[in-house]
Amino acid sequence: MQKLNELALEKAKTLLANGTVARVLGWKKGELGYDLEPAVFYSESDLEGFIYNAFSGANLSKYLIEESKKEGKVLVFLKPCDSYSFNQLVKEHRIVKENVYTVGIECQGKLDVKKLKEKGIEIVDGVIENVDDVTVISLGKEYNFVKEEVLLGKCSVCEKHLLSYDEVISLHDKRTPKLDRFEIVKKLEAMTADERYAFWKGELSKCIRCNACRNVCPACNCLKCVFDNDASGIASKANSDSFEEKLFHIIRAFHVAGRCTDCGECSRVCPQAIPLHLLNRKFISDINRLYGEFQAGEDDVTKGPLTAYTTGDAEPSEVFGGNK
Amino acid sequence: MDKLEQVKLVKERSGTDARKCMKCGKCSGRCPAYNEMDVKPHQFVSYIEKGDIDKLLNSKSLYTCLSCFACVERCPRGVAPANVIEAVRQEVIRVQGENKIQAEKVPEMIDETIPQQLLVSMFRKLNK
Amino acid sequence: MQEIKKDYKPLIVAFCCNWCSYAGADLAGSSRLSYPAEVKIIRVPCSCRVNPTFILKAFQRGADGVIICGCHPGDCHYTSGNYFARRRMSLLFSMLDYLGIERERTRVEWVSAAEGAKFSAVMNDFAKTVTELGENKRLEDLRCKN
Amino acid sequence: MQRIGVFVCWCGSNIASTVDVKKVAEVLKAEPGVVISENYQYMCSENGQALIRNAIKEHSLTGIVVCSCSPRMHEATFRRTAESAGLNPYMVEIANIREQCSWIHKDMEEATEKAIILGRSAIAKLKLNAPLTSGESAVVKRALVIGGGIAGIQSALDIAEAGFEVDIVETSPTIGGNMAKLDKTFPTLDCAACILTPKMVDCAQNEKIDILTYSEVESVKGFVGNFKVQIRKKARFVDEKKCTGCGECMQKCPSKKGLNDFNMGLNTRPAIYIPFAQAIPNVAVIDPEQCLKLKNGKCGLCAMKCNVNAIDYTQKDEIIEREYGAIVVATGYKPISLENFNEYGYSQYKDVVTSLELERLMNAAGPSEGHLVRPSDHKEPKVITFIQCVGSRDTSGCGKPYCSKICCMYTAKHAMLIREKYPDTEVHVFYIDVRTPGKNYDEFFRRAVEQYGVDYVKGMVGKVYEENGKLMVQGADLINNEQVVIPSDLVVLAAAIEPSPTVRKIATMVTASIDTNNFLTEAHAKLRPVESPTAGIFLSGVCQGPKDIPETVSQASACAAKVIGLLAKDKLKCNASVAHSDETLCSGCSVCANVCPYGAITYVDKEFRLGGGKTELRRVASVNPAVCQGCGACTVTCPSGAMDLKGFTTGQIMAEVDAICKR
Repeated sequence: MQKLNELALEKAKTLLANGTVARVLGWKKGELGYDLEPAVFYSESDLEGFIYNAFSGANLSKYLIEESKKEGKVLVFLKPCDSYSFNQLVKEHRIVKENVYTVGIECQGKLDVKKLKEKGIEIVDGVIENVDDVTVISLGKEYNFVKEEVLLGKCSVCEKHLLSYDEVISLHDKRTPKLDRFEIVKKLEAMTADERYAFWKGELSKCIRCNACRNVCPACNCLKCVFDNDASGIASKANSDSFEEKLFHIIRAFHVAGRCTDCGECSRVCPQAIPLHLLNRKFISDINRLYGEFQAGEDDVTKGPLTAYTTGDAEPSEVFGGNK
Repeated sequence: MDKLEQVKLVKERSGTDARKCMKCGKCSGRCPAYNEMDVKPHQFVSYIEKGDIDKLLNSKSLYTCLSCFACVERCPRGVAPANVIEAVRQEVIRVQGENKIQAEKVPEMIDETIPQQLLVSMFRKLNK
Repeated sequence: MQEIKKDYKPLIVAFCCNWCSYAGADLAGSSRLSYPAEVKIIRVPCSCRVNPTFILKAFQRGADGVIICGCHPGDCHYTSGNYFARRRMSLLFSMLDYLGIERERTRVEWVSAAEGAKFSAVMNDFAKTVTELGENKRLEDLRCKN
Repeated sequence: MQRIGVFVCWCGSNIASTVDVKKVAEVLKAEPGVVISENYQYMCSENGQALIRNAIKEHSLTGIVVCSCSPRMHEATFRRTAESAGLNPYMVEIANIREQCSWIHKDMEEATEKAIILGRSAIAKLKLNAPLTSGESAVVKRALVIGGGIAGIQSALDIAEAGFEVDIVETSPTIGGNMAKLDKTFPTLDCAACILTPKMVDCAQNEKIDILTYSEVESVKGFVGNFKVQIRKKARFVDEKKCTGCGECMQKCPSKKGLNDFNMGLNTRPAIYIPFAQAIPNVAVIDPEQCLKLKNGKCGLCAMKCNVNAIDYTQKDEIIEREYGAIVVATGYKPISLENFNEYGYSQYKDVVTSLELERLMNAAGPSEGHLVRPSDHKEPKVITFIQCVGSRDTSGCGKPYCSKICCMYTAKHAMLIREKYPDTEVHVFYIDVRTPGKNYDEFFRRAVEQYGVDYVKGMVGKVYEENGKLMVQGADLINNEQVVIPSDLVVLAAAIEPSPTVRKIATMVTASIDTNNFLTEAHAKLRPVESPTAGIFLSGVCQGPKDIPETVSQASACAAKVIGLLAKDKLKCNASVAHSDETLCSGCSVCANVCPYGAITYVDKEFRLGGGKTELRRVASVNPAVCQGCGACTVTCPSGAMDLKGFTTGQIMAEVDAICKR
């Protein structure tokens, strides 16, 4: 997998040098080995900080909203899941597609830092990645894990494949997920209403309204969020009471319903580890069930399920999927 | 029993809303036993609506109605005269506790032209 | 099931589209077909004007039930508004159910301008259902600061 | 600071008997922003309106709340009142305390409390109202009439008479509708053809009228004043301009077994035909299902015979696109199918006919040339029995719950005509009620009984069966309290009428509301009986409800007057309650255009200043206020809340929710 990093770096250098692109959007090394962050690189010397490895989980597509507006082309590396967000943003006219040079890059799932910490790994010196397992080097010691143990939740169920790009860097076939994407949604649906209520009350009451989920979400790309807009009637900076959490998260999920590509960034960045993607996935599962399979971002033209209808759609009284 | 109570009971038991009747008489126009009846099908509906139950309790129509339900079938307003008749009949049988047909008399009543079903239905209808 | 206070009266917000359901409510009125005073109607041009935030806000402010009424599918004054509303409300209600909020507290009904009797019947039934559910504890709990 | 006036109406005792109007006025006076609160017996009366006008001027009000009847009733009235006192008409809110309060609640305390809450909610909304101005749109000076029966014909003639162009679209090959099939008309007994055909000719000769027969409305887009309509002109395989209507082709056509629709299928017609002698246009049409040439390419006799080369087997359907300012729906009716009424033997016995079939049997231009004979053996019937209310007033699900209105009169007419022409014929009529309100109507019916000796039997028929070549009509005679059986030669069923089956499709196209019986709904049963609630759509004839010819013609003319009133305007005020996009919030994501049914939303690149002399080109939504109808679908689909609906803003509705939910 180390090879991918080299190829990506090589590609970035070449395209910068021959003037195809003016800058590169990628991941930058952090202090602790696992804390990579999205960054823009303007020159070969800048690119020294570039890295693509098992910690490059961040979805770069949202940064293109700003980057694609600027002079000259931008090179972006897109993992399979990122590319769905990219398409969706192109569909919504938020990215100037002509200004972007897309390079699809192989991804066998990224690691969840929270899970590593649970296993006692605080500092990462290096990582050796294979398709089905991974070895993390920490303070001179090697730890080997089966992927399922340490993958980000979003990666362990990822079925996304590489869409069309200007170029592709890929060496292996993508691993097939061993878990069902909707398993937990189904489990929740099978609970009684009381159990579900207790579950969500427990989860959502952890919310500190840091807005990380909103800030990272590629579908949350409004110029000004309704929660920041006094005229919306629901503006709030913090949760004044615990209902607000629900209001915030339901509305956020509703606003991205039919547009959410299930990239899972919301849950990845949540400092309180709230499984926010389960809200989005509920909408996705309902949409698939009621209106036919739909994957947002699969292309950049198809109308979303909430801006379309058929005359024979199910009635709201008959749509409940779960237990009572 | 109180008369009013009895009327209410018959109305309830018949499950029919006599007020829906628009007095067209189609039930009586259709009835195959019309000529055998002293109180006609449409009058059952009319009397029960007016609360005049005595005429119905003493009517011989209770035993001449064939329960063929032609009146119910064809009523344009969804009223069911035969159900009223049946409800009154129940009332009479319950009050008097006397069977209007005896099993031993059946053989002599058998007639080639009468369908077997009719006898069975009559037996069910006129006995407790 | 929680215990219901003796003289408990729920608070019900009904969003009615101007062309069919609001007119249906008017017809219920002119036909003197009563329904509980707890039902308060908010007029919107079309069921597709009903934003999920209105519904959540109503619950947050203390409503015990929210009902959305629109023209029958196919009869929308604006051709397609109720079709969009139908999808939106389907997903929203399913989500509320997923969060463990009683599904009987929300409802969509199609009531035409000619269906005064239906309007009254629907409101009576909905008010009865919500009364039986009792106070909106699930959301009231959430409203309490602790 | 807002200065709000509250005006509580008693509506005589309609509101005041269940709502303590004085208390409502008093309590609402204490609401912040309210400077005056009055109550009055009839706010909508001249005095009531004067009270409002004076208060607006005297207290310099910035907005008013009227607690009264439904806004659907008097919102427009009070807006005009406000406007005449110098207030923007959209600074008016109505609290509906009659239909949605006093009329449905009995308890005074409860109703008063609710009225106060509804008042508060209106005040809360009003505080966020903004003065609105409506845009203007031009009016296309042309009307479309859908349906070419007497209703459509009369509306079209009246509209054309006023100088406006009008198109009649008719599905069948000729105009004339059901009335053209009738023999005589009540209560004067003049012949239908004598009064209808001159009108049909007038239509054909009027330069302002374009008749499109054998055509159907395919789609309707747009809005009042600016409808865009696609009309499918079905292939008739005959060039309308060339055909002279000589009828030679009909003589020669070898395929003569088609059922003659015009004669209610009582006889046959050739594959190429002119429906009847006075058809307008008097042009042949080929039935493609029946024509040998079109079916298997072998024949072509009519083309050979035609002197003017009018036959064109290659003709295709043609789509015509036209623009109209107003649309008249005049789609008429048809008798119901009698499959649910087997007891009358309609499907079993040839001599059980419907009244419309009898019209053809008695019509001089009908299959028996006006000689009344029974269909089975062409013999003169000696005993004729009529059965009324076949499928009318039927709530059992077999028929229609309403009274078809015309049957009592036409049955009396039939009975009378038969007794007049064939005095030795015995005529019986089974009836439930005889309903003959109208000028000279009851007199007409009594003449049938008193002068012509028609036997009216109060009661319904239970069944019709055949015995010894006679149709035995068994029914109840409720007056004599006996069951009667009348051996008859001909039985005539007064079948209920129902709206034409095309009406539902048309209603959907023009977004007009329709009731459970498929009759189009009028904007107001008493005050706006010829208009649909959808602006620019007008109702003429039976499509709105059962009615006879005199009534249909009156309504058709009333409808025309409304159309003329609309077309006479050069500009129409548009709906002021339109969507509007806040460009500072809009990110141009384009979801809103996906849900707009009118295509009112477009996207433009607009330059925005970023500060520091920098600018940015951004894609933003822009709403065309002349096209937007104000449904609000876009406002909910917009994630950023940039799109809002004037008059029903998110803030306003939220304020109403707040006011209602405040405990």
